[in-house]
Amino acid sequence: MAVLNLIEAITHALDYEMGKDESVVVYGEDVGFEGGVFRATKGLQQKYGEKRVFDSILAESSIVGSGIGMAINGLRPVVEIQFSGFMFPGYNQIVTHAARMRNRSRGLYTVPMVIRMPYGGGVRALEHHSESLEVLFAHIPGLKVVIPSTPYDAKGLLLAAIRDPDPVIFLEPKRIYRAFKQEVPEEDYTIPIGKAKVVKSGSDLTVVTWGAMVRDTQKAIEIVEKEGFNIELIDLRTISPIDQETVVESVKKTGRFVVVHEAVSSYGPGAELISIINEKAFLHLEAPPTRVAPPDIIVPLPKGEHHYLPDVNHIAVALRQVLKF
Amino acid sequence: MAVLNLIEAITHALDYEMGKDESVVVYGEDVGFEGGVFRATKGLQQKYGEKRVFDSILAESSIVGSGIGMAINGLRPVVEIQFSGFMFPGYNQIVTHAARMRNRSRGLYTVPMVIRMPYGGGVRALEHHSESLEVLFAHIPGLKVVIPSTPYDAKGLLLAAIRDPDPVIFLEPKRIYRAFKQEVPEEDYTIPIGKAKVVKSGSDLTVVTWGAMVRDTQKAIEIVEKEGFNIELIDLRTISPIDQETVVESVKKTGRFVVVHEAVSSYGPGAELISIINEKAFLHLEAPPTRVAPPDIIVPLPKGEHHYLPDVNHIAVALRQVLKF
Amino acid sequence: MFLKPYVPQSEEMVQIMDPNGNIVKPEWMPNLSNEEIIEMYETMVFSRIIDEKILQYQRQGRILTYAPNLGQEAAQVGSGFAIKQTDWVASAFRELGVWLRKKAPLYNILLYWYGNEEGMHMPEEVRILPVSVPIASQLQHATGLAYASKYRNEPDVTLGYVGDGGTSQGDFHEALNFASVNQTPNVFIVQNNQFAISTRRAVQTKVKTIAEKALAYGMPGIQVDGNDIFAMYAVTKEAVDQARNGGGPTLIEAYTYRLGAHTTADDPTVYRDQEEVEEWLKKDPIDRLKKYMLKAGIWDEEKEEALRKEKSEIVKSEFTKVENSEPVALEAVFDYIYADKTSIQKEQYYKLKALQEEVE
Amino acid sequence: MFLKPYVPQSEEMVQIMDPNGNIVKPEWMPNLSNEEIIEMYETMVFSRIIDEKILQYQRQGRILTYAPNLGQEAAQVGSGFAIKQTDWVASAFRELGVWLRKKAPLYNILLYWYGNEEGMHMPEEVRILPVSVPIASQLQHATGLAYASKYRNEPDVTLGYVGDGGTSQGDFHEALNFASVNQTPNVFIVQNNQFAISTRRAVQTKVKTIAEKALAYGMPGIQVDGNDIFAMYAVTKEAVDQARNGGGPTLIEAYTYRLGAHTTADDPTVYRDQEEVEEWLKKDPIDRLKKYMLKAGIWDEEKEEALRKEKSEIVKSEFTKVENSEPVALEAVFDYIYADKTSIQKEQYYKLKALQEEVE
Ligand SMILES: Cc1ncc(C[n+]2csc(CCOP(=O)(O)OP(=O)(O)O)c2C)c(N)n1
Ligand SMILES: Cc1ncc(C[n+]2csc(CCOP(=O)(O)OP(=O)(O)O)c2C)c(N)n1
Ligand SMILES: [Mg+2]
Ligand SMILES: [Mg+2]
Repeated sequence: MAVLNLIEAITHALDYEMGKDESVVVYGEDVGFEGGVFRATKGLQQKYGEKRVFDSILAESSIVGSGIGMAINGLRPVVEIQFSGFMFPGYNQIVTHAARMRNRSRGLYTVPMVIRMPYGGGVRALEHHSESLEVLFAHIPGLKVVIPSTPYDAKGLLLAAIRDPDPVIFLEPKRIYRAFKQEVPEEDYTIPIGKAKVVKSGSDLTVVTWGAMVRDTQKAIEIVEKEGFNIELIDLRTISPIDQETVVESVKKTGRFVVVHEAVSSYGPGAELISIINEKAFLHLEAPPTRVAPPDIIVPLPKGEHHYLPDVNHIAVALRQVLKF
Repeated sequence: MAVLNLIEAITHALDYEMGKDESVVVYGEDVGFEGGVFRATKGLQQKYGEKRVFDSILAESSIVGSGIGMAINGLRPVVEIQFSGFMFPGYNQIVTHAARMRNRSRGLYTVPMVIRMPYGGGVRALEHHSESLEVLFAHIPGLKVVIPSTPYDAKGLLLAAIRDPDPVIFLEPKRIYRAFKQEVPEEDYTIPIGKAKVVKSGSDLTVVTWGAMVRDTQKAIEIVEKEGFNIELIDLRTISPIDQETVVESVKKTGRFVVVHEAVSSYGPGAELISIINEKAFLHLEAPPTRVAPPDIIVPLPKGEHHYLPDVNHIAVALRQVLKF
Repeated sequence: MFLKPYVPQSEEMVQIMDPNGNIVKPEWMPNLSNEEIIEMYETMVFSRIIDEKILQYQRQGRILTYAPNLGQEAAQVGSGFAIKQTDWVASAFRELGVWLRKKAPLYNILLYWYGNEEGMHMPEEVRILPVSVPIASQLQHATGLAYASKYRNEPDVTLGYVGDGGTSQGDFHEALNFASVNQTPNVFIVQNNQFAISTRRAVQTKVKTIAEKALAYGMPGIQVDGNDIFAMYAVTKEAVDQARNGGGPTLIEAYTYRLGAHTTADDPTVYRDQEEVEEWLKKDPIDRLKKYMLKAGIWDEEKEEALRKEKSEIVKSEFTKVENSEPVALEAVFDYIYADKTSIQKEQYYKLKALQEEVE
Repeated sequence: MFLKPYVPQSEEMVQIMDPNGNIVKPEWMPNLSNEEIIEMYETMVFSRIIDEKILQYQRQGRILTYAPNLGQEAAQVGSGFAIKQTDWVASAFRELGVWLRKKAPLYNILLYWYGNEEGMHMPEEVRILPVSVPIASQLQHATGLAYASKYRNEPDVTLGYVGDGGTSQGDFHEALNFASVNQTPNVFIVQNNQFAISTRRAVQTKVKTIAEKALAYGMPGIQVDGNDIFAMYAVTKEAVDQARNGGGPTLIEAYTYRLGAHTTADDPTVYRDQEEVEEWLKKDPIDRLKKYMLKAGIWDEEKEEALRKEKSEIVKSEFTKVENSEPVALEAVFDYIYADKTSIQKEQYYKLKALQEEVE
């Protein structure tokens, strides 16, 4: 049992699976010799050689597109997009090919590939380093979208993603890459894709979130619970396909719902959850399902970024509002 | 006053504005000599010359990216993406630049540009010719997204889009390009971007839709109204920014809500409307807000496409369900 | 022979057989048996007949959009014969001759264009990726396929096809660059048929030959008379052998002409004169090989008639099968989005099923 | 002079002044007054001092990520001096010398890197597009800017800058192709500083020179000693003049070296040896011009000291202003998404405002 932070858990999972499965190859910009700008692939080229771990050309469409070809021809590519904001040149390959090859060939060719991307804000970065783009993947049939929130989950979900028969977009909340450590078993274990986790059960309100927002939301819940409430927290873990059962069950119990996310509000991921709850738990609702999300603006550069991300206080205010409705 | 179908109204609007404003240039694949695969730009090169109307290279990133440069340097480019399913290579330019230049330069540089795209299904086409991708634009702050449903609106909205100071994604429902004709004034008129249209007022249920689905929904409403109901139909016309006032007002009156669209259901455009209604009209709701939308599948090739698009009967069934809830 | 030293800028197009079926470069004539030449010819004729038949069905409203290959048969069949059955192909949508060469069942091909994805579920040994509509995107897959072959030390080569219009896309650039940097066993074939829908080749790029573009990647680039099946075969064979032996990728420009419409939705008379088409009809790749075979005494009109009759019958009977194929079931459009349907998809499926049954 | 006849494959890099400040090709020496040469030098030194100061502030935690230009000053300032104030520039994020040449206020530049978009609101006459982070994407804008100039028969030329890594992106390919096909008044400058973060130039492409890539677009391509400011100036000037006179675009490879880290978030010792850096330090572009100027008797250590002092003071005082600048108001992050705030944005704004006020 090692005590690892989130990024170390990812390195460990990659290492583990490469050791086990020769068909796993890892590449992306600066991923080889240097081990990636966040060091997620540190040491892997030295251990597994340049054929299995390499620096790609600086071209995201090539990174994704070549990965599709490799996956069809028997490999299990795990590619890195340096920041999710740089996935756009590769988006054509992701949407029109990775997501569709199985359907287009009626199961003859499949794309068991993982596309890793650090995502999200709060690290005071340059432009395009802070986007939360989960909807752009979750709206596309054929893609799975996974977001871990702890080192333990990161390993289990990444192993599940690599072994998944379909393409998985693996979004890593870089704000918490090194935020805390956790015991991560050295052994093989997976966390099923498509299953949410009830972090904490409660009876008065259901809160759903994922990624780095899990911790902020936990803190907000702690504050609000001191005021006499009992709140259920669900870490969605998989953005698509949604574990609607877990969420709907919870709302049927609590009657109240808040979703917290880092993506902009309009046409954002929270809207889908609210719609599911309307469809499945309408008669149980005692207050309007509510989203806590950034406004419809472009993630500002560092000096303005605090206006963007909801903070603990902001979340707490929203929880109270819904609880007292 | 001319009697035109939707595609003719678009040609007419382009012609009108080119005649009026020398800074308008029109280009895209096959847009010049041939006048576009749908003939939206027919005759324009002959009339305005190759400098103002031309065949682009076969490269959507170049089409959008060069348009951004032109718009910054004083032109008003109206570019065509041959089918919306081929916008993906240009998506990087749309999201990271067209949508952001104003903010990035704090108003110094702006991108008054229109990106026209035929979109939607029901024309029994090859793959990638039938997508409905409005969410991929509507979720991006900085973009406006407009969809006309009639020839009259097409002209008024396109003129408004060309004159808009910000980039407008202009999605044309190609299924109804030639479906019907309408009187379209030769004169100058615009339809404001951001305003929905109450097609028909009613008291029992609010139905919101747009594009080609307006006609199908109208038919479904006619059927259901014969059963003794009175239904309000709103043509959203602008997907972003949403005219929330008109929609919320209506739901406050009717207490019931259905949204009909061609995009796949999960994380689709309907979810945003449902969330707004929850936030703004929760206490007025008498039935769960409901969406009528294709399932989470890839638009099938022609022989399977009827499984995808909701038809009149499908819409009618949903309306009845909500009315009788 | 062709590839070293290559001077793509020299504008010397490789031609072995002239439009009259005469061998003008005997020293380059590939070593092909009469049987092989006849097989090539038969494949080209088969392709032509399929095109003609489908166009006929299309006029009858029995099939929807189709992209004919008329005039490009030698570019496709010639290059297709240079690879093995085990080699991979990543193509766009106008490579029928390659599909035939790779033993793709005609039934599948027709079923696809009929509008049913099931057609692209080819037998595994065909090894051609499904039709790829987003222009040039398939070349990226070609590089990955080849990388995987090289990774496992397998001898397979991957051919990537693209059109002249496709060379303008960023994906063309990135794929050739990847292949060159990683020395993957790839051969890229540009079918320069002079048009991207209505847009002429000269609008796409200012270079004199598309083959020159290879210079930007430090790989051999070579322009070939795409209507000369011997030249197409010989050059592709050398490039494929080189790739198979670790020599890296090659770019081949097949200089040809699209005799028909872009697709059945297109009317080429809007943007080109019949005279131009007539000029190219004189260079027809099938006529050309036929002239050669007649002169060589390995073909006659009787055989020709028999061949055409046989192939026509096959197309007819396969198309009848396609027309009688099962309609696309609701299950089919749900079953291949993921390996397993999601919980939401299951609900959507049952709801639609109930709706459909209600109507029936 | 340089561009015709161009043979980018010849591997002859254009050099006018050697690392010792000697003019090795007097016949190519551009016609520059002493004042102009001194101005070029001052601009390079200013750039260097800005970099050094910001790196110092960064270590003190007073500024966040920054991309220094160390070693690339001649490539930037030399090319920048070849254009007029009215010409356009579309650059990435490592072109400080060009910004300075185009009279971008230092305050704005520092404010931007301090983390405030307001910095990119330059005076209108600067005519440089804001910092563009998505690699190579800005070259597409360069083509559109130039198209618009040509459209209105205005004489302006647009310079597009990109790195060696950026040449791998599809956008590089498409932009050069657009410019060539449309003969827009563009000059593309690749600052080949040998690295894309940790990735070496050889990983990006197999060609010997990046200049060769021009062959794929039928435009002149030329490799220049990017640490020789006279060569950079002379070649860019010829290309700019040609573009201005309707002669179409040119690709220039500035062969140089990134002496510092990729950005302040990067540690180059992980992927390269100090020896390599030492070798390049000997070719430092600023030292080189200084040697020339000392020999020419137009410069001395006194002037040098005065210059450095003056520029340091400017950076210090401008940075103080930046540190004392107004915090980013909530309004500011809403006000420039659209010309007018949407109704939803207005609600979001008031809600956030109330929240923030509550906390205060
Ligand atoms: C990314 C993308 N953009 C546009 C289209 C629409 N389109 C289909 S075929 C075609 C022209 C292709 O020309 P070329 O590459 O020369 O191939 P050819 O049709 O001549 O075989 C275009 C523009 C597409 N399929 N994909
Ligand atoms: C599309 C995109 N992908 C990845 C990145 C991350 N990134 C920032 S700089 C850089 C390397 C750029 O190298 P080069 O073009 O040589 O420019 P240099 O940094 O050397 O000036 C990378 C990969 C990015 N900014 N944009
Ligand atoms: Mg073509
Ligand atoms: Mg570089």
